[in-house]
Amino acid sequence: MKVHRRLLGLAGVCAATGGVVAIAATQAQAGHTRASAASAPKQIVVGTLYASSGAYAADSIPQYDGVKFWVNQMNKQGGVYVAAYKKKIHVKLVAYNDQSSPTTAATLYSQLITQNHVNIMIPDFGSVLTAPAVSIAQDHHQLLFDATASGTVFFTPNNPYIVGAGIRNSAFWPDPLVQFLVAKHIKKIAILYDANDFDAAQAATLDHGLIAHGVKPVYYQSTATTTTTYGTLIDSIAATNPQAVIELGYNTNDIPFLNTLPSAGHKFNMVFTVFPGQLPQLFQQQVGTKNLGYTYTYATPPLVPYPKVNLGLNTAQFSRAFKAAFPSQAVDYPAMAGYGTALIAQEALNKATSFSQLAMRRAVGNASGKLTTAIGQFKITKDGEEEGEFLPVGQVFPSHGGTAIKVVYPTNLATTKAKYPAPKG
Amino acid sequence: MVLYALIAGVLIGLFYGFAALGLSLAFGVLRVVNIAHGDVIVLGSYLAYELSTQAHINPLFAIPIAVPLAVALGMAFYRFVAPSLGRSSDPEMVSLILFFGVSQVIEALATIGFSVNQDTLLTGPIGNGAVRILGQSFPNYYPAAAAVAVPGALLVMFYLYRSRLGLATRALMSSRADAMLSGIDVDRTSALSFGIALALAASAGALSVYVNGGVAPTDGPGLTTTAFAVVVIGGLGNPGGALVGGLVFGLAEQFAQSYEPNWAGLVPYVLLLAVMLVKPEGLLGRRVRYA
Amino acid sequence: MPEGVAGASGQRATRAQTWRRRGADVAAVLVPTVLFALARTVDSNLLLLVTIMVYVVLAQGVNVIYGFTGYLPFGYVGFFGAGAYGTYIAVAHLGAGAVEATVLGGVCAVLVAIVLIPLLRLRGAYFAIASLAAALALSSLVSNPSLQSVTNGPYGADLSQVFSSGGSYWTAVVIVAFAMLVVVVLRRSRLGLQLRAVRADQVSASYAGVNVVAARTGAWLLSALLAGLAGGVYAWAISTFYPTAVFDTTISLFAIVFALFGGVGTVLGPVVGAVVLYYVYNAIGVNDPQYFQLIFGVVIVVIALFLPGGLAAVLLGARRRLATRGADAG
Amino acid sequence: MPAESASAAPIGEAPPASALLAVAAVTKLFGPLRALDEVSLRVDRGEVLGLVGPNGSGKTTVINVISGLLAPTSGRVLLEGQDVSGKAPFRLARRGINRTFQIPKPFPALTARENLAVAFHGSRLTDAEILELVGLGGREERLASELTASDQKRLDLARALVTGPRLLLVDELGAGLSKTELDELAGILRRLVAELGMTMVVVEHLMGFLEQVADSVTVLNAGAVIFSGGLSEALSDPAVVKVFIGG
Repeated sequence: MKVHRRLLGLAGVCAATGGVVAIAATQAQAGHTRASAASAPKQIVVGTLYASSGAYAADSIPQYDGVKFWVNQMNKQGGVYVAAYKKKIHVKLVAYNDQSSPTTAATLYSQLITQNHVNIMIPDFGSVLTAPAVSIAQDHHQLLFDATASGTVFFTPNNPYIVGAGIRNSAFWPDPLVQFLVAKHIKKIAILYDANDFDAAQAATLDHGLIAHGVKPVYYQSTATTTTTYGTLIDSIAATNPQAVIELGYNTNDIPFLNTLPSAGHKFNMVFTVFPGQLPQLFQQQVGTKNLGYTYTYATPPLVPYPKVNLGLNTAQFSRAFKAAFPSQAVDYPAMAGYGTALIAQEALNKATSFSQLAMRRAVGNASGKLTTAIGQFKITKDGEEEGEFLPVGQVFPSHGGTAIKVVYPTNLATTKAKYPAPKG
Repeated sequence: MVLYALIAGVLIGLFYGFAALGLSLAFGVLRVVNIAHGDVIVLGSYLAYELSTQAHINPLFAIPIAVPLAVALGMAFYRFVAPSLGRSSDPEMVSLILFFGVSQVIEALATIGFSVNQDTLLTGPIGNGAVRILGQSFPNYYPAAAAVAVPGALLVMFYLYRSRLGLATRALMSSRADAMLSGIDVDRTSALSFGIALALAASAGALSVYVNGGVAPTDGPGLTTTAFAVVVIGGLGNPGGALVGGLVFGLAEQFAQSYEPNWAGLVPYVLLLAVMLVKPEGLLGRRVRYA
Repeated sequence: MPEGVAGASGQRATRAQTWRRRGADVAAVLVPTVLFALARTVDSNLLLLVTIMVYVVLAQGVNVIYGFTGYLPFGYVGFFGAGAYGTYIAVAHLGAGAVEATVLGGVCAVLVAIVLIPLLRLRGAYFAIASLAAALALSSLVSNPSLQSVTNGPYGADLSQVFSSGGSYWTAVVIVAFAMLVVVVLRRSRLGLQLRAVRADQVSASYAGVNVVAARTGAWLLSALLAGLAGGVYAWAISTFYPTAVFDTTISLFAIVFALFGGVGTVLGPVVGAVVLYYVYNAIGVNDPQYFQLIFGVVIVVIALFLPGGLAAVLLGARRRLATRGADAG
Repeated sequence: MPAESASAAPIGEAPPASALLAVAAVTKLFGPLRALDEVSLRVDRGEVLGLVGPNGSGKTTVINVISGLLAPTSGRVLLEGQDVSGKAPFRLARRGINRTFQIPKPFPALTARENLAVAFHGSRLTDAEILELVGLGGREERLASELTASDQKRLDLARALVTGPRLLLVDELGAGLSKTELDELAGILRRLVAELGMTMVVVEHLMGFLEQVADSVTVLNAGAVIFSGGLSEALSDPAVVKVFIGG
């Protein structure tokens, strides 16, 4: 028995040693290439993660495509201009698949920083998958160009290594929606939200915003993010006789919610969900014109076009070029957010006078308020949190063979008047 | 609200019961817990989805297609693993690990074969309209699911209590050794039962694609947990118990959604734990499964 | 259990053998610890190393509960999450330092395990699924908006004020050493012997005067402690996380497969399983996860059907065959 | 425990000081089946009681109830006048009641020595002495799974002895053994009584074996006691003869 155990021990030690030696070898190699490129890098390494499966795949893949699109654009033009070296340098994209797992994402972020020595780092979609990057990046003094994470906990005065370059914190999203509800004198409002950071933050803003205007929601409840059957929930919402029903979920919640609504036998004057505006093709395919028609959502680019930009392509140009580059991929908000985020990284490289992460952070800070890209104005707070962006209220209108989302509020951006109450039948 | 939750609870509960029937049967006959049960449901859902979107056939036709396929696959699989399980000193634990692996394989294959995103069917099994019951309006797939689940469960009961093979199956359920001594072809009966168990799971898949708002490759483990909760509530290895368990589960879930949606997510797990600890043989069960 | 194949020597243990056995025990604790301590000099991806250490500890935890008692905990991640959130609560509400908070994370997991002691009345699949249900319930509880004042609910936990990659790394090394020590001591201890007896035959063990319930409870709490410490140090190492991240059922899956692959009931099997498979996963899995999952699934099926003892049994079997052949030749 | 069943059996009320074990009006139901029907027994210190009866008469159930594997439906088990009915086997093992099994189940993956090491130690003898006593000397390092059926019985006995029982319940020790093996084991049991002053209840079919060890016998039929007394009287008792021969 003892002999066996010793043998087993030996085998274990051998395996572990083998592993360590193998890593050491690759490490030495990596260190070597890095040393020889100390003065002017041969390439700018952009690192990102994506999720090919799991809860975030639907949003993560387009975001990744948006980044890929930017990399191809740059390389077609002979590389990205790096002010620190006063020349264009080829861009190399390193991307790993985290399968929507935060644990896997954590080690991969660490890998991007410590093994691939990326120059530009764009974390994966959403707060849950960005969270594991924040402290590691800060520890390694690596600037994160945050595309779609909206958690407020990420942005603190003592951490200069994260900058919101894409989507604004979801807590700010409902501001125009509150204004719209107040303007329409809608008093009886039901809010159903999922118990996750993204949705709970929106719900809290809505609730506080409405109460500030003297409107107390008649129904304000959370449900598990895994909820997929909505019949009974809709029935108990209907029991409070709301004029407007606002469901804040992920696309996997919004879709069954919208699909169950008509058959639950209640017709509400206004129904609002989060994702149709961001993933219109997906919703058209999975919900369809009939159930989607006349509901409301956040209108995001490309629904809200920014024709005048001073960095990169404008919204319409991007839509065309992206469609040509990725024919099977819809032009949606996560794709644009990926592209828009990469543009902010481009600005950092274009302007930073020294090739360091902090210099890039300063360059980005200087650009705040002065840039407009395909996803709108770029403006950040001192802590690096995005505050320039604004999500108007959109409404889904049936149009020939499908649906079109039009901005109905605020009035200065509106392309049509809201059809309120929604037509019956 | 009470009436709505009550009717929805019964209709969805019947579906849950049907979805759990195969798990119960497999346990009753083979004493194995098929951890991949939910993944087989997912495969059934994909079959229904593909039929509807590619061939424009009513997705419920997935059931007659899936049944012979699942029976054949189940029987073959049983023949493949039975010798190894028979040799094992702890077949229940080994089967648990085995099906855990099978579940991973199915999930991986589903991810490779189908999209990673959730797929939703736009048209219901009987058109798109709502169905009114006692003045309440429901998505038509609620009653449709119940309408498939009840005859499906009756068919299983008929098989078990009115056919020769069913008699052999029940003999096997009560004592494997005695069944063998009575000249029952234990292997063939077991293989067939496992096949039927898979067929039931796949059939439930054609309904699950509606009731659960769509299908995604990663849905399997959640469905297994739900099915397990249902059979534990009703009593494992007792097909009638599965339906009762389904009803209890469905009603508890729907009433929680109605009155305490914040905590509704906890209901299935708490119910499962409570039944296991307080009445471990299930509401209708006889067997004790204490350590 | 691999002991089942051990040799049939008729002699008593000699003194030399006793010393050799002690040496092997010390080596089993020291070698993995020292290798992990040195690993940082060759691999700068500290978080990867911490993650592997966390899985080593989790695999050992599964070893303690499954390898020694036969209880397969599908919901093992519940203790991991409890440890992570215990650590968060200790830092955020009690103002504890990171190391103390990690220890409190372990304590928190043990408290959860105490509440869940009744689950040990169940066996086999019932226990496996009940533990999963308990983990899912805990996850649902932690992320409930009503508990925002305690757990920060859905908004996630933030420990960045105590973040220290070096600190969490060294703490993880210490926890690995502790986990190895637990398993080595358990194997040598009366409790370990009793647990093996209970696993072999509960009734005989009972008549040997073994308090079956107490012995199992001991293993259950130890196993929870290991997972809680792992969760605590992991929380510290990533410092910003949401409930879904630390209650991810894949964590249970990995821990169980690593332990089974290496061989449960052995001291080094789970370590080798975790290190080898996680490196493979990190090298291949991340770019073709579906194919990796496929391979993973097939490995589990093969282990279940053909290799119940895992890698350890294969190595021991090979050695035995060699020895037999050697003996024949000699 | 219902008081009336205890009072129905005077033996349970005031057991004489010498009675080590008293079983007082124990009834055990398995569903509708009455496995034991008000069974009362008394075993004095140093006595060896043989328990006989046809298959299914409840012999092993009596052992199971005394040793704590089954809780009686009614009635009491008293050890030195203290009620121990329904206590967990491990507690009884620590209080001095232990047993062997008809089909022994030693821990197969442990060596003979480890099989004893795992147990609660209440005996004055060392493990080595006990192994020597049961005739397993020299096979200490064998895995239990590698022992012969007869040696497994010896190991089972040794396992029980390690806990230092005052009362040893021996369940069908002779089943499946050869005559020589049987005589050896009978010799061991006699030594236990003679040298360690052990008290025993021995369930056995084989009258030859009982003749070697038992002081008196109790005969069970269909869950009820039909005879108590000396072995030779039992063999001439008409009720006993009817059960065994007239069947």
